[in-house]
Amino acid sequence: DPALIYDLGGKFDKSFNEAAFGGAEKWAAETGGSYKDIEIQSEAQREQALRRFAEAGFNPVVTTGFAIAGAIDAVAADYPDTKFVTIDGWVDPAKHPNVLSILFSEHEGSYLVGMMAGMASKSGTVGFVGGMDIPLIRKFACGYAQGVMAANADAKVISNMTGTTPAAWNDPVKGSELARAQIGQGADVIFAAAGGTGLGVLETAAKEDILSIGVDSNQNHLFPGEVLTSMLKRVDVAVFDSMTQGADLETGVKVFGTAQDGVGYALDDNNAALVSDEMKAAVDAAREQIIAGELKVHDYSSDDSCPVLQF
Amino acid sequence: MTETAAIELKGISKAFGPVQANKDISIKVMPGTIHGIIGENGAGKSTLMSILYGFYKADRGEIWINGKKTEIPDSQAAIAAGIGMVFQHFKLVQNFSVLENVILGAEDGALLRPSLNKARGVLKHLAEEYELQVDPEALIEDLSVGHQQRVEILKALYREADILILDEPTGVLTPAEADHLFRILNGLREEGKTIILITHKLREIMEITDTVSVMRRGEMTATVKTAETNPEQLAELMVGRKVLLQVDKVPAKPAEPVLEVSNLRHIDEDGVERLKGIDLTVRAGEIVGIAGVSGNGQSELMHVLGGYGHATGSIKMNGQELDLTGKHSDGRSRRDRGIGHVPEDRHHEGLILNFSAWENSVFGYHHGPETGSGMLMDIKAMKQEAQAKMDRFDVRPPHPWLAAKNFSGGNQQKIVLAREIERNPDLLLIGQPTRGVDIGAIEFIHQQIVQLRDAGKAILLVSVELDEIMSLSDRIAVMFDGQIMGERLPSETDQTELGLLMAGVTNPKELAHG
Amino acid sequence: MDLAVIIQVLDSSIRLSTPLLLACLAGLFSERAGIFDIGLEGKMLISAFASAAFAFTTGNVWIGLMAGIGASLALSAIHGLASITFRGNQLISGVALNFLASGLTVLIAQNWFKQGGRTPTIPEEQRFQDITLPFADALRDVPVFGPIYSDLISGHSALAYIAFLMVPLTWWVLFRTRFGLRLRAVGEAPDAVDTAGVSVIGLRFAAVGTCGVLCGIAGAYLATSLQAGFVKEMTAGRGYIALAALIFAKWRPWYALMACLLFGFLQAVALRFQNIRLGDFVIPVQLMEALPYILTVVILAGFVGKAIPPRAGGEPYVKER
Amino acid sequence: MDKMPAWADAVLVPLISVFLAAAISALVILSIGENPLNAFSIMVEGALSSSRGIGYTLYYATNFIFTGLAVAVAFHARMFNIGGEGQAMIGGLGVALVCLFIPWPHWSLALLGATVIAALFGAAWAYIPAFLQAKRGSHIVITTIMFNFIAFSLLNYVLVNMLKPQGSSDPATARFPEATHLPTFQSMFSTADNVMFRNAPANVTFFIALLACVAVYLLIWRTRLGYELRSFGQSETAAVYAGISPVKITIVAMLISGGLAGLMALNTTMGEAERLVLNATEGAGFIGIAVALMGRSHPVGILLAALLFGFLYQGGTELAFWTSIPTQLIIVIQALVILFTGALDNMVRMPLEKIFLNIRKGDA
Ligand SMILES: Nc1ncnc2c1ncn2[C@@H]1O[C@H](COP(=O)(O)OP(=O)(O)OP(=O)(O)O)[C@@H](O)[C@H]1O
Ligand SMILES: Nc1ncnc2c1ncn2[C@@H]1O[C@H](COP(=O)(O)OP(=O)(O)OP(=O)(O)O)[C@@H](O)[C@H]1O
Ligand SMILES: [Mg+2]
Ligand SMILES: [Mg+2]
Repeated sequence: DPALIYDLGGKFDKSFNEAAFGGAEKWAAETGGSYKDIEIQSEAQREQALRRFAEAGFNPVVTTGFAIAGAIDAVAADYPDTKFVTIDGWVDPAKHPNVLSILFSEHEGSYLVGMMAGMASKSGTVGFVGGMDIPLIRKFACGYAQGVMAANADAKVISNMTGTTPAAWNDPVKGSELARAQIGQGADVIFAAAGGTGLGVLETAAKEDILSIGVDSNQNHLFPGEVLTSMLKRVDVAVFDSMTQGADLETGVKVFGTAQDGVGYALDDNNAALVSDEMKAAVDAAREQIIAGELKVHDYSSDDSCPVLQF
Repeated sequence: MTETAAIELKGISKAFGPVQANKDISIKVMPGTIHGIIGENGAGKSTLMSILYGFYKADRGEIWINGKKTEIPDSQAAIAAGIGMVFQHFKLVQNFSVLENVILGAEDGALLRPSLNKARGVLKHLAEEYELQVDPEALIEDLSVGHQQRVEILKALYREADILILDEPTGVLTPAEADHLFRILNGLREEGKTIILITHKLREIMEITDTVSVMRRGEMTATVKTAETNPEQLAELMVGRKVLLQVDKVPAKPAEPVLEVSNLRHIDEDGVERLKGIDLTVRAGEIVGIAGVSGNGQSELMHVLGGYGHATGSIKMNGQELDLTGKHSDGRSRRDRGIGHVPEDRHHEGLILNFSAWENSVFGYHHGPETGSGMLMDIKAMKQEAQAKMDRFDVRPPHPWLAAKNFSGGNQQKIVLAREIERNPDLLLIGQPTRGVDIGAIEFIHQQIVQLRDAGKAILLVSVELDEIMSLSDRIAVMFDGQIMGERLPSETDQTELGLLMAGVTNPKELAHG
Repeated sequence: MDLAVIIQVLDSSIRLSTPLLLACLAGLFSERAGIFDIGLEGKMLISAFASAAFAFTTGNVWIGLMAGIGASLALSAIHGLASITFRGNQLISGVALNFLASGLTVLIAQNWFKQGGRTPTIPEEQRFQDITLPFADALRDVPVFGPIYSDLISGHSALAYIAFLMVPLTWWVLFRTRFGLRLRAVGEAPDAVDTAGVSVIGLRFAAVGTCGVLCGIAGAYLATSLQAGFVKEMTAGRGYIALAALIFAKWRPWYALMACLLFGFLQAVALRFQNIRLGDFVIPVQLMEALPYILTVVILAGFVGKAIPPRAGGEPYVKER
Repeated sequence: MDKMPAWADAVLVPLISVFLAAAISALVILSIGENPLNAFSIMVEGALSSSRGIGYTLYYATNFIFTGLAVAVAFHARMFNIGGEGQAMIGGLGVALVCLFIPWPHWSLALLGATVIAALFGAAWAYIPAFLQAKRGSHIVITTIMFNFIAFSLLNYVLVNMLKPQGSSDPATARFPEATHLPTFQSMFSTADNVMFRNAPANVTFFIALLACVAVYLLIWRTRLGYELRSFGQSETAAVYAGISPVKITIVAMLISGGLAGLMALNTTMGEAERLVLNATEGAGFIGIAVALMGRSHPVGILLAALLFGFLYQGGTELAFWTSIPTQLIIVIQALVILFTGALDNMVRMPLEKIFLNIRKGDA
């Protein structure tokens, strides 16, 4: 059986980990199989959980979050027969042939929703609310800003982080205030990449009648007709695929980019009215260009800097 | 006599865990009288009164008020039965006004204003009737102890108490304040109120009570009419042996000066000048007593000498200047220079109540040889040393491991005294050595002080007890408003003259003439 | 900086201050009576959950509020039992209750709603609505006063107005009523209260209960007024900040208002003015994030003298000789 | 003269309290439809029955010993140091700097250096609140709370903008060099044919924690400084009378407290993660408060309380592995244990005292 280890945010963070859970549930429902999962509570538990599951014979052991990569690096060699999957983390494939690293091109997905934000904005000012200030979130912000600029070169992007403690992922009240502050500065579309804090952003945007953009999972349904779109990060697909392949999992490094449909934007009944044909056409064109390699979106984590945004 | 007693206690017993504080106590107090209770520290006086006031519940026994059996499960019931109590440690809210303290628990209605207005009127009336003047708007923490006590009495009277219990009311009062209190008590007696007075001072018993009961080790050993007894007999009943009520000492042989203070000035935290140029000398082999109404700078003088309080001027110890403001103006440096200090307030300064006796017996000297010379303190030696000191000073119970808070006031005082005297200081500062201490212990403490003097040491004594000053001192300095008003020899002065000096009158004769 | 921005920041300050203020006043009642309470956080949290859960399931936000208050009161009762009845350590009890709330909320939420320790989103009409004060729209165009009245003072939820009205009310109760006199007395000198024939235990339970009610309102404000439901740990340390504000305010109602507004203002400023550019140098977001805390320390060190807590605070009442 | 024999107070009361907490926990477990006995046996088995489980239990306990001692030392001087979390965090920063930038020849030297720096960094972080309390009367509870937040921001800045290896999205330092890796229990206690403590994170830091217990014991009860510290904690006026400087004692007590909190980083950062991560303290600073209070601020009590919490942490993890009991249940159990042993202990003690008194009366 496969096993799934969630990152510190917990199984139901309404975005990243929850998407993983969704993928696993889907797998279980479709195959009738069963899997084991656990939510990490502390740093030391990462390695413990990996070992426990490997020893108990679970295969593959799928993990979410970049933070566990270090533990996999330490553990993988001890269990050569077990396949480990790290979603968002990177483990050297030369060193550990039994590890699959799945990386998402969040910057590309963010670029796409950034374009939509740029086009949807009437004021020419759009916002970004991040959770805790970590490089991953900066990657989101940077891709988003590039997308906005692509749609409207004169646009202004206001980027804010909620805080520096883990509480920044779970403070919707602050999310609300940040949204209001950005609205006050003219923003009329706000992208929230901030876990539970993002709910506050979406809520306030809905209340103040401006548009918001969800993250990771499709969050369009949370405030129907008020959420412009969601930046999809198909963690669920990654988990589903890994579990489906089972013990025969192909290892190495896999990039879930635009081409693989690993990242994208959400379109459904809830936001159909908000997305104009023109917008859709433009975004889809950009998507094609990215896939074709004609358009390169700068990745913050490649050099820890962003050409269009300063942190 | 067939008159019904105001209070009658029948067979009251009370134990605190294994300690039997009251054993089968019976007592009768007639209305309109003052009944004294005396007894050694820990005899059970306060416990008995607390039971009467519903603060504690007796294990056994009955309480009869005005001929009716009365259950007193809590203070509310006691108040309802017309009982008021002035505790030894006042039960006042320090940062409340007098009025607020008086109405607390006796408010009329949910809003304060009407109660306060009513109380203001009643207090005015009571003040006139019983000489109980206090500023109703003043905060308790700004009042002198004497005035705080008046507030306690006012509280009881405001609740229309007919029976008033006072537990060691004069322990912290100046003589003038004590006199005033007795005038108040007399006034109350004339009004027909019944008063129970607990005290360690036989003079007070003789002066004001109608009847007196003696307690010993939880039992009531005797009840006599005051008119039919005398101090010596009471003392013997109390302690169980003959007690010397007069200090027994030979004339002093003062030698070279040990302490020389000149032009000493001290300004406190609030910016008030508390010492206004003190000049004072204490020689080896003499006891200098400082008399004065408390609050006139005696405490501050002791603090500055003892090393906590910055000052200007000069203090010389054995001819050498002491540091008054710098690094070496702390208690530790003073001790290093041979100054021992029995502070006025043993509970807050002299002892750490939660520390064991052996830990307390090195307090302040913990850097000294008593604690050994190694990195770690030598606990075994400290315990042995403490045991020896406790034996020599007859501390009861003689258990070094017992926490200081578990000793009675007199024995706590002995622990402090033992610590400071056994250090063999050149100069001993000693404040209120017998406050709240029973006569058996007073006798012992006085003996120790005199012995130290006879060993050629200098002693500076501060006490609000004029009797104590008069009988112990070889020379008396009177302080008033931060200054020394004058020095007298005990043989050449009397309480009246000292009293006038304490009131700031430098030349009594002048007063007499004009 | 124009008036609109100032008003936005102040408006934000008010919203951020409100839960702090409620919790701070809650703590004030408790600590004035001599019961220290570091469990403000937990009480707010459990109330946030209970109010959201009940507002969602019943569709009535007032029932939600009552449920929140009830849950908070339940924790108060445990705190009272531990620290008043059984004379336990008040700090430990508070710490334990914070843990308890943190665990229980998610556990129950998961059990009831199966949404991962969250409550479902409460629809707009089942939440506390922002109240538009009379003439708010008419007066908006009056210079200066207009925006202040219609954008700053108007447009908050009933609970926010309750919070601010609690300040004079608290002052009045504490300093003008019998209950207040006794409550303050029991925090300063419980023996004086006891010997005056008033029950120390009863008074302290009343104070702890009041604390529970106010924390309950604070939690409900977070989950059913500011937000549209409960998210785990959504109080995000506000209980501790409220505690700091209480000490800052030296346990006085009007100072508490000032302290909470200050904290709220500092947070609002930090949120509003991120990424400030000084020439080439961008002030790091981390510095802005820490700014409210740094300023608090500076103010504390520079301007606020020694804060003296109620004298009997933190100590269980044991009859003494 | 006491109402109850000392052993009853020291052993019986906590035991019954823990039992009560367990009973209520069992009810909670029942109410979410699981078997409490089964849960309990999983916890015991996972935390205590194998050397590996014990290794984890001891690892967590190590953290709690340090933070518990930190809180206790301040407590003895009547100060409430809520800042253990921040002090440990800054201590971790010190450890990281030392491990990353000094080429240590051997782990023992690295450990020595890291110990000194961790303590110094932790102490330094406690210094400002201490100084402000001593000199300006700023309440230490507020300032230490504030310093926790500030520490988080500082650490975040340093990790994200300075120490993070380029290209890594993890706000953490690079892995420390091999020479700084501490011996784990596995490497210390395994023999050729018998592997003990396999892969458990418990490491040599545990012994430093034990040493710290002894050192704190000696400090508090045997040294003159400890004597002064306790005196000051009991009565400031008395301390001044005895020539003890309040300013000095306040600052020294907080420095020691902060230093102890800082030492916690040795275990998590150098011993376990072998790099500095953002969330290395994981609330152990706050658990330390509970541990110190439950342990009555005595090193032996703290050791026992820390072991109990280590057991709860590890047992709780095992529970999460093998049942579908949500991890939050563990938090609830912890809360109940703290509540019953720490705050409701008189509920047990009062009736016990009565019983003992009656037995004695019967004897007499
Ligand atoms: N609350 C208490 N708990 C335990 N023991 C107590 C308590 N109160 C009094 N005792 C003990 O009961 C005995 C009688 O104490 P009590 O205070 O009644 O004496 P007292 O006669 O008032 O002494 P003093 O003259 O010093 O005021 C003493 O041994 C005392 O230690
Ligand atoms: N801080 C103090 N320092 C010195 N004497 C004090 C102090 N407070 C009170 N006293 C006096 O000391 C006397 C002894 O009381 P203390 O409380 O020290 O011990 P106790 O006699 O055992 O107490 P209790 O009578 O309450 O049992 C009292 O008469 C009181 O007036
Ligand atoms: Mg007494
Ligand atoms: Mg006494």
